[in-house]
Amino acid sequence: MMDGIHVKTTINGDAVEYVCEPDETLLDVLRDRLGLTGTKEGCGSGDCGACSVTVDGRLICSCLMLGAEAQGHEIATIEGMAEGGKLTTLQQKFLDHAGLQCGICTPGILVAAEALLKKNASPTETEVRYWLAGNLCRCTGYDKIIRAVMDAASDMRRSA
Amino acid sequence: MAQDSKLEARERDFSIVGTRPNRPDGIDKVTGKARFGADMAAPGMLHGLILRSPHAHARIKRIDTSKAEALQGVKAVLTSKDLPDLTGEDAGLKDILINIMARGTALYDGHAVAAVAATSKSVARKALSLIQVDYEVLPHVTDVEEAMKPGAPLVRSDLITQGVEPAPSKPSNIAKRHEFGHGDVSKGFAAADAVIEHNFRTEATHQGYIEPHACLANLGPDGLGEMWVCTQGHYMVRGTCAALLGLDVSKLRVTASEIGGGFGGKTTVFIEPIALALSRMANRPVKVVMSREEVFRASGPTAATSIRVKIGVKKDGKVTGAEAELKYTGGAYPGSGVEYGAMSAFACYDLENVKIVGWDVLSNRPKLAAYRAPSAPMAAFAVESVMTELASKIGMDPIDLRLKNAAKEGTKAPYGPTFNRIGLRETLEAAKNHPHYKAPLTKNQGRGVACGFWFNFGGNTCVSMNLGFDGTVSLAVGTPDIGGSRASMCMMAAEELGIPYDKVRAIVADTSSLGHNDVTDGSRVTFSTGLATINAARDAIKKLCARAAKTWGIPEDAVVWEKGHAKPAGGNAGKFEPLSLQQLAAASPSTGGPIAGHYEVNADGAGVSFATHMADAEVDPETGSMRIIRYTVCQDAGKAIHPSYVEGQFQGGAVQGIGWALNEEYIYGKDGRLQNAGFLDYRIPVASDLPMIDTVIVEVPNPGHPYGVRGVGETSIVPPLAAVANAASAAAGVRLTVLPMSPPRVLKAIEGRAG
Amino acid sequence: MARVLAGGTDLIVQMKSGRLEPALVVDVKRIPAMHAITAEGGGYRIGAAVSCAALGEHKGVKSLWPGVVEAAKLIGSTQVQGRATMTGNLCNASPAADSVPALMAANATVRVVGKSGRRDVPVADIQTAPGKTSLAKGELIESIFLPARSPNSGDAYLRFIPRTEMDIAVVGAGVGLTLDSGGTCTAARVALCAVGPRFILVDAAAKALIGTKIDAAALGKAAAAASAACQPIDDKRGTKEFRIKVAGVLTRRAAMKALERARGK
Amino acid sequence: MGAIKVKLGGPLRSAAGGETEFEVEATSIREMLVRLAEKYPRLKPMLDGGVAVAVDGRVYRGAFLLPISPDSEVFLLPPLQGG
Repeated sequence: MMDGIHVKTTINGDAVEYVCEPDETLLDVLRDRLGLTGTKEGCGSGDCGACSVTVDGRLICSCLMLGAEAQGHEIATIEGMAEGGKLTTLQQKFLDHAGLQCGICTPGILVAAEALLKKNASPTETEVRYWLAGNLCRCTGYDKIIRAVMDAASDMRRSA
Repeated sequence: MAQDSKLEARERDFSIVGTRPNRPDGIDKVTGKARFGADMAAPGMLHGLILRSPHAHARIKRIDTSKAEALQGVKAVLTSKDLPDLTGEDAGLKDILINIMARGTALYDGHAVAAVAATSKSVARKALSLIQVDYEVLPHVTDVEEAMKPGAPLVRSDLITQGVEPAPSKPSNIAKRHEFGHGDVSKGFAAADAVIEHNFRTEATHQGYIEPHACLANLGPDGLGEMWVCTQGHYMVRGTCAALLGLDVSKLRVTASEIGGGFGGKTTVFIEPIALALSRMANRPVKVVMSREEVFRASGPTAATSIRVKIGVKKDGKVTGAEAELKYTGGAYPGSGVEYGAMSAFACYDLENVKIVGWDVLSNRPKLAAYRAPSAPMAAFAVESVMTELASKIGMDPIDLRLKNAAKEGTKAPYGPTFNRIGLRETLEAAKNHPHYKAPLTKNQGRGVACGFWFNFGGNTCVSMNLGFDGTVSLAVGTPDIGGSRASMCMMAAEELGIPYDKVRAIVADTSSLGHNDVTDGSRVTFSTGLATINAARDAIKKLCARAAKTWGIPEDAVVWEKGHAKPAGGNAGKFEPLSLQQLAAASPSTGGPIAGHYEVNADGAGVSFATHMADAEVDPETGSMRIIRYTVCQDAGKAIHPSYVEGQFQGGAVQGIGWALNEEYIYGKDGRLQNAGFLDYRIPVASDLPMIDTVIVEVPNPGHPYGVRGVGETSIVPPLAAVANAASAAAGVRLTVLPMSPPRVLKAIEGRAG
Repeated sequence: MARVLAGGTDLIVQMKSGRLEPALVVDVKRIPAMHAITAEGGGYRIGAAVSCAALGEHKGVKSLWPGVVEAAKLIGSTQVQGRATMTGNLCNASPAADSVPALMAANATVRVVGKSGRRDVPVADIQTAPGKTSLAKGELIESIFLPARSPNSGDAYLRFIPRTEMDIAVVGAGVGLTLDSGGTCTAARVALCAVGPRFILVDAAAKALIGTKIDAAALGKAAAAASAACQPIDDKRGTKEFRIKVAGVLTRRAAMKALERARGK
Repeated sequence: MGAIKVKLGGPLRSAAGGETEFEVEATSIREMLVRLAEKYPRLKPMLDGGVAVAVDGRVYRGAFLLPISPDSEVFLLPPLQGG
């Protein structure tokens, strides 16, 4: 066995320390060591987006990053999204539009969609579809997800 | 008795049914709190991993696990010798046993051969690499037509074809012959003005649920066990694991986790008995989670098929004869489900002369599991392609041709029985009247229409409803909620009780807390769990009325239930202020104790369902690339309880069908190994591939359900293969008969088209 | 065996699948210079750790070599672009790497650093076979250099995939063009991916364009030359026959797009 | 008690040598299945393997105590599966 690596990082605004194996992914660290199981594993190869998180604001797949790489960075996961227990507009719109069926892809899609709306407050349907192309959903056919994101964007523009 | 047969669908004003409230599990699912299969841990938990055959067919000469056993941190190593055969005469269970761990022969690439449990994932991985397996590679076959040929490599050495008289004397890969139909097809074809016959092929596809199979199992030396499983049926998991491991059913408590998609693929077991057996060996909890690669190689994809369809029509569009021969292979085990393809193939049509023959064929592929209306989409692809060709041959509108022959109440279905009230015609008319059908198309675009049918069913269902002293209601159901069924159940309970939706909370109870429930499959939950919920509510209402009667000192039958209140039935019953559910619940300790409602049934009368889909496709004629640019689903839901989730089922099924039609396929190499065991090359549709999916909910009530519900989950995947094929064929100017219609196939067909 | 970790989108997958068990992983992202995009001689030097997403946000590179940026932006999903780098795409040495034909069409070079110092190498010389590079033991790529662009030049990259996103290229074609003031092509580079064990710089296709106004006839000749240069295999992603045909189609389309850009449209 | 006409589909039909209709005396689904197996032993293995029974267009997978009468339309089908 290789020696563990000691990592200090920030997750959802909180200082976090852990020891991980050198080849352990950030996804495994989040889920197995830190109990942050809202981030899901659907493929482990960057093809499904269920493990989406942001690192320093940049959207990534946590299955494609080593836990050791998190040193000194700021990680945000689904668990940090509803600040103070209040759902974000985006989360609420997913409920209102029935933008989920089984819900396994939902955390990843919310993290990805939030990253989009921070970058582009008025995305077109096509832009939303291409941005979310890396987030597989097998239940919904995407229709209600796209509607939820578009509607959230529209509400957020109005209240901005 | 079929108690529900007395219940009649009736027109009524619903106050909650038909609205779109937020689902009770919604907040947990948008905040990451919901716990799915892999999200659970236990004290002292070990990690289990499974070693799988790299060969399509091989004799296992020897397995040496000694090095793995010696590795520090390894707590259990399991091979088939640790799983004695307790299946007795149960051939189906025996096949499951063989499938979860190869017994002497690996039957497909990915077949489990050994398993380990260790203190960490990395130790478990290391242990797997230390297990030495000596294989003798055997000849294999993966193609259905090849597997049927005399002299094909035998997948199982002792398989004698059933359903053929006289019974063959030699084994083959053909498990069963099925035949359905009525009338005389040769007479039918003789009377036709136009006859078209085509051969079709479809490759195996996978349900593609995003959550890999996962379970956490704990079994002590006293035979008491607990499991946490992502499954469509935790009672099924309990029963199967208990039977395979020789346990008492009631000593095994199985909890269904939130489930990240199933679509039929989680209606059986793969890793669950292994996790339980490892736990028994190690005397510690063991968690097993499949990798995505394992999901593709070793769970249950669909059949791969070869289908011939021949249909004859009169000039006026009346079908005079219809015939199909279906060959399905569902892996190295009997049970390709070809009979459902055969039964459903022509079920949309009222036919005098129809004959369908189905062949169940074995090959060196993983053991098939159900996938949403199992086996029907491929048959519909073939039949609906020929129907559209016939329409253009006789110069008739494709919807009109279907309307001319559409099955209706009183039609004798090709699989035997006579249909009750059904809604096919209504879906066809909805499609014909939809603006989509009249929208103009441009160059390289084509439109396709197709119909689809699915049986739906009910099954064993048990529901319990408990009233809190504060008048809120907890509802325990035993059917895992895949797509929002807890919301529908709360709606039906609230509707029946006459209380607000948010006063009811539904949970999926574990196997020790509620009686047996069949698997969430066959589009049965809104129908049968809904039916049981309504009746459990009626049972509770009866008790509430009795308490009111007791309170008022009048006979029980002098009390009625209206809008959440017990009331005297009329002037003669006496004059009393109505008592609300809340008041009755609060008073219940002093009127006889807690109030609960129950219902148990083996539900029948699910009501078949039909759909008509329309697709517009656009082809790039230089590359064969095909895009779906518009899509509309018209389906009979009987009665939509929560319309958003009904639409969601329509849309999800349609898009799975689009994927099946265009890009999804199991690709086997010459060595019989699966070449695309990942989401990179098993190409399910991504958001940018698709347009919005329009829906029309048709409501022709099912007489077998108190609210008229028909199952909606499965039918939506039946028409899209054909609807897309018809659209794509129109766009490409050539009939496409092989799925998926991947760009190389389409380009080749375009270049080969006549003229 | 040591491995360089840039974006990790290939390396970590290979490690997890057990295909690769490096004894040492060197994270070059910890070297600040590796993250820089710097203007140099009218072109840009792009650090080896610059993610495709960061590259896509750089207005200068985007306007100078739009074909390169569009190729980089095709690698995987939004999430993958948040980590993946062009240098990693090149060093992973898959012959289907999207960014490489675009870099070849742009005549890009890489700066290799090792024990014996630094050397600049044409992008085309890095990948030698599937999974193999010309880098010596102890060498790594420090940066990619996109040169200055001649006036009236344009580049484009197109790839074919079965879906609209998320697939590996079945065929890819990068084209770079330069026109004179009269609109005649004076220089051209055409590069293909996923049609052979190595990337293919198709000189014959370039020659078919040079000296023409890039009319239909020239485009047809370039397409035919591209098809003729292919040495593809049949695999799960496409057939030989399909790849050969589509290589021609994409070469023509990419050339038309590059032409539009060269004309300033 | 009257004679029930039972029609067969699927492999049952082939196992019955192509015969599609049988008559048995029965008053319930269960009785009908028992009589059918007694009268036509070669059907027994498949009947034991599980069947669905359609009575007057409604498919029953379990409720085998359901009364049936000579004017009922009775069809034996393979057991249904779903996704």
